[in-house]
Amino acid sequence: MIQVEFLGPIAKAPIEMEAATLADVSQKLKEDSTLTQWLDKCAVALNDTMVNDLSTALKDGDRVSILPPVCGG
Amino acid sequence: MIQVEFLGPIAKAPIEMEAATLADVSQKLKEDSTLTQWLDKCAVALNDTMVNDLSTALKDGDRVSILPPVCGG
Amino acid sequence: MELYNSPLDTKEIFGRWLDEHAESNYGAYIPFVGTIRAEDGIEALSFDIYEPVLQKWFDDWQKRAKAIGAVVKMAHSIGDVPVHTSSYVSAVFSPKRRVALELIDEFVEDFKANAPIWKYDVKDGERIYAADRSTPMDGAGVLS
Amino acid sequence: MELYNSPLDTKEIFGRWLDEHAESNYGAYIPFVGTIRAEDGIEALSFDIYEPVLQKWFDDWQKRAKAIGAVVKMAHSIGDVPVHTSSYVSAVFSPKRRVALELIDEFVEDFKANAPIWKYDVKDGERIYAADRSTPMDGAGVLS
Repeated sequence: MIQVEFLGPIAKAPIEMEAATLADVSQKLKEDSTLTQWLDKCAVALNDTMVNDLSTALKDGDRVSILPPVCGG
Repeated sequence: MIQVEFLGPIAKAPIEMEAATLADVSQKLKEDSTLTQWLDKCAVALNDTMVNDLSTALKDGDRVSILPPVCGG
Repeated sequence: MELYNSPLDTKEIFGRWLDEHAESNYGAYIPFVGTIRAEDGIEALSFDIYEPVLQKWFDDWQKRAKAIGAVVKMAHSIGDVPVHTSSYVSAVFSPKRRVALELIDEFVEDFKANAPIWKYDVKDGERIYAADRSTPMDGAGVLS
Repeated sequence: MELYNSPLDTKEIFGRWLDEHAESNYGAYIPFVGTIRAEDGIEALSFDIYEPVLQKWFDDWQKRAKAIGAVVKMAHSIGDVPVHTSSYVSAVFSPKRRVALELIDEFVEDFKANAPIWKYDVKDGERIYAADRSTPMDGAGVLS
């Protein structure tokens, strides 16, 4: 099991899922209509390190963070 | 008569001269061997306004300032 | 990196960073102070920060700065920051002017583009995500 | 424009300029602080300033800044400034980040190139013109 958490303005509780790669996470999140407006604008961190390759392998206990568009300052 | 003053590191007292244009000032200063090392690197102000045209006309009482290379900060 | 649950005490931060490097022999110190502008009837801006990723982003910048003999600093507020108070101070120190001027520009621009911070307008006590002023981070869209 | 016969009280200047524009609704405030580096065995740097031309240079910059909705500030020391103290502070205020970052760069670079200020190394109490670090002003050579 891995955990997926949604940061900042995405009003959504963390979810757990089985996933071997980031591609599996992508496929499952696309099924969630509340995320449709977000996915194409969001970046992804795996255990707090930014990742941008769908083939990234995941292991039990990994934490995937979904980061929507930012505006610090 | 006009006055010519030398700013910053040019160790030279002000001088007075007759000059109708900046070209006249140039001609007279070139005769002064202590200024040879300075003239090609110096900018010029007329009554505290920067000027860079040799044909600039001068009138009695004008003050010409010779400004050597700068390094503020 | 400093995070505060309040507006920033800009003078204290400016002076403390100055003192910290008083003997470091840096010729140029350039702070950037970001202050909340009164516009569109907002009372305040409010910020969420994801600290673990921000810390890594900042650590990477410290390494980049060190490689060119410079230092970067930053402070940011979490939560509500009223108009005309400051939410963000960053700074660079460098022996050389040119390095410092180029570094503060790159550092602040990359901060705007990639620091994991989310901004909300506060109007009538309500927090509204500043979607139109926000930017997808580098690598955004990987899941879509 | 502020000239001092001493090293600059950088914190006082930073804070006073900040307070001055506390309600001006500028989103970005970028000071540049120049500090004397210990190098080549100097005790201090020393500065001559020709104030009438510097004032005109600064007035022109205030107009340029105003035309883009911004403000420029500057302070400089006259005479000796010991190593690790500051001789120069300039700053820009602007509603917008990009304008401020570009303006502080242009303002500081033009200051270095065209402000009528002469720098001397102070070694063993002697004042030596920093010829190798000095730059002919725009229009130099007109008389040669």
